[in-house]
Amino acid sequence: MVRLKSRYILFEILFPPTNSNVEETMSKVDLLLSHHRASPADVSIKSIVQEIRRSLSLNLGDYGSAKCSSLLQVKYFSNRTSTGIIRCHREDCDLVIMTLMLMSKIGDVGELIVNPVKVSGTIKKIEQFAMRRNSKILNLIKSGQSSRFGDNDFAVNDLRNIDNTNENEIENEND
Amino acid sequence: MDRTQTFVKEYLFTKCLEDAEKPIDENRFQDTLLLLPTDGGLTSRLQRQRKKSKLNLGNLQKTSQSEATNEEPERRNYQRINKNSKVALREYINSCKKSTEKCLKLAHENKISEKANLLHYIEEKHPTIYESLPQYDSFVPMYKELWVNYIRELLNITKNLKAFNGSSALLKLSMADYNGALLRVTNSKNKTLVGIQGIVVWDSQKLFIMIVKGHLVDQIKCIPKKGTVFQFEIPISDDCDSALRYSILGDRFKYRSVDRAGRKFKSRRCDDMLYYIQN
Amino acid sequence: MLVDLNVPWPQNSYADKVTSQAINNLTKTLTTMHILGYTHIAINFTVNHSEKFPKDIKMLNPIHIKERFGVLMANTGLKLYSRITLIIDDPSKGQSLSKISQAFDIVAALPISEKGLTLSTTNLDIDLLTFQYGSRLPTFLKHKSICSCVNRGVKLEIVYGYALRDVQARRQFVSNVRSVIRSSRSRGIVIGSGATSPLECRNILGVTSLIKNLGLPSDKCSKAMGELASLVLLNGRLRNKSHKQTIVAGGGDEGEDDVVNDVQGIDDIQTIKVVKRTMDPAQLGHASKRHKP
Amino acid sequence: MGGKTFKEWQYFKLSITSFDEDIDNVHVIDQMTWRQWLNNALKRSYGIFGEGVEYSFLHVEDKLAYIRVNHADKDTFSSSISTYISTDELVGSPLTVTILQECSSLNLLDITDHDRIWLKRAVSEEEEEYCKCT
Repeated sequence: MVRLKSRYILFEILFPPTNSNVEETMSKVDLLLSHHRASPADVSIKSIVQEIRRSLSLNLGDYGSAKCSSLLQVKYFSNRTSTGIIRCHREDCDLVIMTLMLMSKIGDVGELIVNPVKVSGTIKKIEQFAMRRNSKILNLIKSGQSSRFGDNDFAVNDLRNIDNTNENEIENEND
Repeated sequence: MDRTQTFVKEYLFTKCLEDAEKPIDENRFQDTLLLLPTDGGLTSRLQRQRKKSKLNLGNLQKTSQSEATNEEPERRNYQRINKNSKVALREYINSCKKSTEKCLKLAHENKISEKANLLHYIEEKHPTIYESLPQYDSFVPMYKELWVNYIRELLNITKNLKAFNGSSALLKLSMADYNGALLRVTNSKNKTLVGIQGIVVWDSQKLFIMIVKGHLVDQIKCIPKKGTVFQFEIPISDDCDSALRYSILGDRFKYRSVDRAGRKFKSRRCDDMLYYIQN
Repeated sequence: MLVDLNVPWPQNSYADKVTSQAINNLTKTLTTMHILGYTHIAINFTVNHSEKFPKDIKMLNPIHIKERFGVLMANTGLKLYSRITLIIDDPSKGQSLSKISQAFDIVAALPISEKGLTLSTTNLDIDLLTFQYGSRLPTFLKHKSICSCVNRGVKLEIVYGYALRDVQARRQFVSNVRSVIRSSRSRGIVIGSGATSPLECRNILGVTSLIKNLGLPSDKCSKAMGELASLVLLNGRLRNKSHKQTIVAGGGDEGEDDVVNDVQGIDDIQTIKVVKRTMDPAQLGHASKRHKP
Repeated sequence: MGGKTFKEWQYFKLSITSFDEDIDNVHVIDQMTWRQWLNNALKRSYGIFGEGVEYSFLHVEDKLAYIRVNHADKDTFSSSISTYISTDELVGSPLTVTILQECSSLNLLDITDHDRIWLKRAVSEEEEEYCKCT
């Protein structure tokens, strides 16, 4: 019997510095730090799920929201690193990513971008990827303090990073 | 229907007529292409002739006279000159290739690893091979004195570059003659070509025939223009070491320099040049 | 190589002034774009075709990239290009493109009338055709004009910034994008952000899922942001930096040296690249070992 | 040249009723009401992305309408209109639409003879649009 096929989406909440002004001389690391911040307290699993449902019904109407929210759970969300994992059906993981993208606020926290990073079939792989990615960001921040390094090797969500050929590159980097 | 017409114009008319548009303007060129024997069997006669007599540089004059007599003498146009020189060029390239292969085999047999004593050895033992072996150093002055001065004077490059007008230089360069230029392949669809550098011996419609300075022996290489980018540098003056660097996009360079002068390039979609940006 | 072709320049015409606050906002948007993984960004100056353009070339391009964003480019390794979008309403009044296209890297047309659309799809020498996705399309888009324009090499741009602004614009955006995809038979489609503030930037995964839902097949979606967009850049840069795409100024072996990626190397006014001599005839000429990509 | 013929449009023949004779013949449904009804139907079941579905009216006659929809969205269109009953704010009583016929080419549409004129115009416009580039 074919078991229930589901997809796990790793997403991240970025807080771009809209009010504080960004001088040009900020190095790459400060830019990275300025975007990743711990999310405020009232952004929680409950408020995220509620916001996703609201955005689903607004954008996709009855049929779309019913189809998606049959299996839509935020499995994990940590305020400190403001990353989370959503589980959804294999067919409508595109719809969920689209609603994530179309969301501009969660509850009443306005200034944020919900940024889907990775989609994968099992939660284990997502966790491993999340750990690798965080460790990569940490090394960059540590090494970044001193030297200036290649331009887009640090951009953690760039195209190369998404396809899995890059995974082993990160892997052998860490072991 | 119009695809075939541009193909015919591009490959047929540019070869045998000064002005490729002429037949089309006088609409002598019907839509339905009647496949008649084009030149009254000349190529087939040529084929037979090649098999009969071994043609080399020496007796080229003799055969052209004999041919001219039994044909109508007034065929002065491009076609007649073109036929002989094409044969001669092909002979030259093949002989160079054969001789470099023989040299490499000889070098391999007697385990010579130095270029100097290989040449020395060949000179004594096999004068015939040595005679048809291409020498890179004989071409260097062609590049150093001839081509660089020609280009520098063409673009009137002076010491200070302030008055130098870039876009007119590009225009002139697209019409310049590249025989004798030092070109290096920087990017290409066929990745094995990248890095080859040589002096252009003959710039034909679809390829650059270059002589490349080899480790053991110099080689004649025919680098296809399609899908390759060549780079060349024009030193501002002999002593100072700064130079202007330009690159040639081979795909758009498929016409011989004499044709390029008049030809106006219409702007085309550059989807086929994606290899140029993606390394 | 992730390309975003549309980050709007805060100025609407040559007359109005550019406040430093707006420049700061633009810098913030560019940094957010960089964090999300974009490597090549074109700053888009939208102006009316029938407006009076300043006479000399230097005044034509108000986005002085080197002075304003030089440090940013050095720090983050972003590659910035200048782009002009001409709003074409009544084709009779606009003037010739040749002078304008010398000052900018990419030239785009934004027709807002039937006549404007026919003009820009037939004989304008542009790289990009874009529309106002927030409001109604000028006319019902026909295959004939759109497909002929795509065959000519002009790409169609979808700006997803309109979808994020408000519900009414999103509704218009959806129907406009659907008709654009239908009429171009999902060929030659490029996606730009049009992000006026850092909040409107999205990463490639989000954008591809949005456009996939609107009907574009998924392989074309991923190509739209990477491959086709870089072709638009190449086409635009070749128009200025080369003579009819035959001889190009600049060039070199490493990855950064072709005409698109070499942003600083090629001097803009004189279109030449002065470089230390590397090629001398005495060098050996065999192919270099292929370094692993 | 394209292998499978590229079907561009899907044609629907719809009829609107309120299952109540006297209300039916009192009200004349014009194109504006049709458009309003269809928009609500799409909005209710498919939200904003549903409303974006591109459709245009070939011909509207009181209770009958011929509609042309983009081929890719024909399923969403048919599923949304067949599951929607409008509230009574439009005409004073709930209205439902039944799909009389759905086909992918114009000439299959069964039409009464006096519809010839607009059909011929639609066919000619279709030919001219479709023949050029595949």
